[in-house]
Amino acid sequence: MKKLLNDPAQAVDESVEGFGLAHADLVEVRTDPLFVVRRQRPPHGTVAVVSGGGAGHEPLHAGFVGEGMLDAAVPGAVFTSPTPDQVGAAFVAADAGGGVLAIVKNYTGDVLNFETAAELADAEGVTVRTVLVHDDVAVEDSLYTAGRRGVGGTVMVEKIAGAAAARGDDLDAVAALAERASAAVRSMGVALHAPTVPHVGRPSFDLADDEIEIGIGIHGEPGRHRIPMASADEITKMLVEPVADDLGLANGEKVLLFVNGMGGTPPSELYVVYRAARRLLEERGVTVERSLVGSYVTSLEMQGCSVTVMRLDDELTGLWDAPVHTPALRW
Amino acid sequence: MKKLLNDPAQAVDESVEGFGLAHADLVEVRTDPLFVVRRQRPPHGTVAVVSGGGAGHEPLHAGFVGEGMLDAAVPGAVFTSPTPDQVGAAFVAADAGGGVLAIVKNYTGDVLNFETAAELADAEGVTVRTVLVHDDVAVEDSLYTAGRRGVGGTVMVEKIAGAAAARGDDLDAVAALAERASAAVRSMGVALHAPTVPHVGRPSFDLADDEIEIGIGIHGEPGRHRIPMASADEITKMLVEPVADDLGLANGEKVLLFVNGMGGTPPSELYVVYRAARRLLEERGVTVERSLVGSYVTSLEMQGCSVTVMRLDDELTGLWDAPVHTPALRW
Amino acid sequence: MLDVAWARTWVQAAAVAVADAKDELTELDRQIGDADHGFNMDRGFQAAAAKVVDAPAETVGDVLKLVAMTLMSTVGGAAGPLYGTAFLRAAKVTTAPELGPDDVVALLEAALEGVVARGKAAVGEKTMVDAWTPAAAAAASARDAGADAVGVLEAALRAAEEGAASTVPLLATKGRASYLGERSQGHLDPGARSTVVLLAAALEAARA
Amino acid sequence: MLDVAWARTWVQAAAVAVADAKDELTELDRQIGDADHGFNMDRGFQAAAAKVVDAPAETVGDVLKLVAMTLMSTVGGAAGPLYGTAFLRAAKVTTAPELGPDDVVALLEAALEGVVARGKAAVGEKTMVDAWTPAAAAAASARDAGADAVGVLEAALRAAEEGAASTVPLLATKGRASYLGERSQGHLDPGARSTVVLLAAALEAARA
Ligand SMILES: Nc1ncnc2c1ncn2[C@@H]1O[C@H](COP(=O)(O)OP(=O)(O)O)[C@@H](O)[C@H]1O
Ligand SMILES: Nc1ncnc2c1ncn2[C@@H]1O[C@H](COP(=O)(O)OP(=O)(O)O)[C@@H](O)[C@H]1O
Ligand SMILES: [Mg+2]
Ligand SMILES: [Mg+2]
Ligand SMILES: [Mg+2]
Ligand SMILES: [Mg+2]
Repeated sequence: MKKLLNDPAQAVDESVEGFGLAHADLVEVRTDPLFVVRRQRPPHGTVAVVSGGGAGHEPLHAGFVGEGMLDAAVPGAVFTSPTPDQVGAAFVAADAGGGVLAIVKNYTGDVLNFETAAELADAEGVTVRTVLVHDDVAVEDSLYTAGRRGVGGTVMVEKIAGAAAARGDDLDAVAALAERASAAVRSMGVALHAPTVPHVGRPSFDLADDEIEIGIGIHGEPGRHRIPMASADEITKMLVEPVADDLGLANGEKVLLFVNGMGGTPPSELYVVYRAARRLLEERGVTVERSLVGSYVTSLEMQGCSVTVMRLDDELTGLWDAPVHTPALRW
Repeated sequence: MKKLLNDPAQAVDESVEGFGLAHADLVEVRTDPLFVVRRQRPPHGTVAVVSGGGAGHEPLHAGFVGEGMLDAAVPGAVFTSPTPDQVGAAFVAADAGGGVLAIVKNYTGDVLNFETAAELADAEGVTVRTVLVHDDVAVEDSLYTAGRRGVGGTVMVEKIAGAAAARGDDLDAVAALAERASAAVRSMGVALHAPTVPHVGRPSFDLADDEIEIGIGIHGEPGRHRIPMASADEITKMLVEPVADDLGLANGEKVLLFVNGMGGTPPSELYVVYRAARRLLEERGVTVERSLVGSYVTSLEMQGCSVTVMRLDDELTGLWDAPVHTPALRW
Repeated sequence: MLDVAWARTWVQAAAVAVADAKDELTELDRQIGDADHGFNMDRGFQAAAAKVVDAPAETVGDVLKLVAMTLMSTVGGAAGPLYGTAFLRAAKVTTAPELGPDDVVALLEAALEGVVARGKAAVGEKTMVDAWTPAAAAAASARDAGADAVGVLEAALRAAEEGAASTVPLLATKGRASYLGERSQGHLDPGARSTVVLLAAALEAARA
Repeated sequence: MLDVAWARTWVQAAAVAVADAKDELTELDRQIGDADHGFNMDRGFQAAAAKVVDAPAETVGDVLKLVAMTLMSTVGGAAGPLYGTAFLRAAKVTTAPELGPDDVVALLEAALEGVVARGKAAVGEKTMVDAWTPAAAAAASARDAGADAVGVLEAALRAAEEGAASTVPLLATKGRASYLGERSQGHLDPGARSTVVLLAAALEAARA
């Protein structure tokens, strides 16, 4: 394993410290416990939008702290959800008197730690509402799983919620819009090469030189099935079809298309996938109204990508288009 | 080799097509010959800023086409400079009556092809001035080399030139500022793992599991020397010191610090390097006034990074801060 | 004698045992999870051991509460709140100066309840519940059969080991392993294994 | 007979030979460059061969000019303008219906001048100049010694081969290999090698 790190046990702290130094105009890094909070506080009474999760998915979440998106983000250890004291402290620090909307990716660890944190914040008089992101169609949503994982669609839910909060919506309204975004978004991913967790030192799963893994998550969890290497067009089809089917996309609908890199995949390949995904959607009579292409929800240096599709309506489109000024997303 | 591609021979065309679809609000992709041009033409008389080079460095250069940066970009085959007819056509298309500033990374191929293209454009009445970027201190700048390569600093030169053109400077002035930026910027890079050129199918150079290569370029050229794997702090020192020494940075100076990912390195690691680089500069009494952290000048999926430092003065800082609206850089 | 000194020794022994098992737990989690369980547990128990060394504590419960709070704020992941709640609940029922057979049963039952309250898993879902449930049941049987406190712990450990082993063929329906569907079968659950490591440390401390 | 038919055959033979040498050239370039020389040359000569097949051409020069323009617009990299200029200059001196010994020498000298005019490299800098220079010199000597056109080509090829081989120990001071400093030593220059491939195809076409 070769990585640009010092002591693996310090990697998250050092990385977040560097992030704070590089983006000191937008964010403030607090330590003991560790979290990232907006430097420019929103007007009193504004709903604070807070998210977090294991490290290793950068720029998610800290890269989205700023105007029009997150008010605070809480990084855990690599692929390990943060602890309740961290999350609770972020809730309290971010609250501007309008309550907190917590956006939680649906993993047992995140759910349990955020749940406990909400209890801590409540004890300090801070109201917390939670919205789960569970957009990964690779996981069957049934009694037999912990439910679908939250993956790429998290960016959309955080952007929509942040825009709603920034325009002054109250906690119920922000939560309702976040829920609506969450319900409208689906994703599916593929890995060409697994990530290596620093303290583990070997890839999280083993793939042969001619194999790829379809339906992977973002924590180095193995996927649903393994197939021989295929062309970008074929692979994209395996990602887009289950997403479009699950959303039930019909002729004439409008969507946002997000092709996300997993950390070790260069932009050139993401645009090849984007081209293929766009063709597949257009063949269904679906119009791609908004696009995002880049590595926004990564899994360390995993090679691969995910395709996320969000069904758009005028309100969601407007909130997506609303100004955002964060280290990783800006318009 | 596993990549998200269809036919390797079509990879650049397909990727640029996808790029054009995803960013149709900002750019237009022309084919036969292939180049990318701004959709929104600048006012008549504005200097057009054009760059280009081999593909595989995305988002460089096409990702910087838009308001306040490049007017056109010309992608060649992977790691192969574009041909004079492509470049010449881009010059002619981009010209808005104010002449063209060509920003050329200093490689024999780019220099020769752009030179020929300038002759072609001249024959069509378009004036072309050329500024070379040669910021890579890993290469000795002597009679015994083709001169220093252009690497990460290209982003700075393109941004400065684009901002000067956008505010209405004439060709001489834009060229002079681009030269000034080019003279003020230095870079050095490291590879942990070499890139694989699609049609080659194996890594461009071979590194053992415990070796890294210092002083690499962005085309899979081997670097200057090979050393055992080291910590991020140690590696960063090997990049920052030659850059700072070559610039002759003195106590009290102000700089822009750019930590660039090579395509396969996740943001978390780049921020660890940024933190170390910033400390090293501060130990010299140098103030980091502006920062950029991300994968902007890549080498396919190479793992590693480069550190770029630009000496700032008020005018360069102002031009860096000027508005930019491109697919890859926006503020 | 299962008193406050035992509890302190338990925590130190657990820290050593978890450190020894770190790579094993991580490897189990690599196979059906995200390769962090060993690190999460190790981070938590090193912190707990450091805290417990010179923190004031009069009862077993005081020590377990300290462990609970430390795990909660250092472990993260699923295991953090699960073990944190388990130790918190166990702390509440271990306020006697010395634990008898009944108290050991109560400790294990409370821990199990804590895990189930937080994680909502039942037996057979391939989680640590598959180790805690038989452990608590076997402890009660041993107590009923007249075992002393250490004997009760012994019975619990043996049952936890069997319970952990029973997770191998199971299809996971809770936690991260559930994403794998049928591919989760054939692997030992990491949390069930760490439960065994913790109970073994408790017994070792009792015999020391 | 080195006439326009020969020139057409040369281009077809060169396309085949470059395709055969593609991996070899790329591997040479991988060692001291950026692993694209074989692909660049192959892309260019496939295009040139396709163009030349049915394009009108009356002289060798007409064919070489077509090749020059095609290489210029398809090869890219350093080799594109260098070979493009070489063929363009060679085209200007090959307007006779059939090339005699003098014309072959003129062709080679013009090509060399074109490469030097564009690339500004001298002998010993580990570039294609190290193959073209001895080729042109040997051609002139052979002509002076009374060789016929094919004999002149033969001499040029042999000298180019030796010139290419002579690049192995050299330290590169031009082109991409110069970035390597001393590590460029011990490798054959890819452009020198492709020069040999092209001259070999010319001779093969002359004998066909
Ligand atoms: N709902 C649940 N109820 C009980 N135990 C659970 C539950 N979900 C997960 N676990 C336990 O947690 C263990 C995983 O812990 P860990 O790897 O530290 O957390 P994460 O899964 O968040 O990475 C599993 O092996 C399992 O025993
Ligand atoms: N200045 C120069 N003069 C003559 N030949 C050169 C010069 N620079 C490079 N070359 C030749 O070009 C060859 C490399 O061509 P190619 O790989 O296609 O281009 P690039 O270096 O741009 O990738 C070298 O092997 C060398 O023979
Ligand atoms: Mg985890
Ligand atoms: Mg090249
Ligand atoms: Mg885990
Ligand atoms: Mg080359």
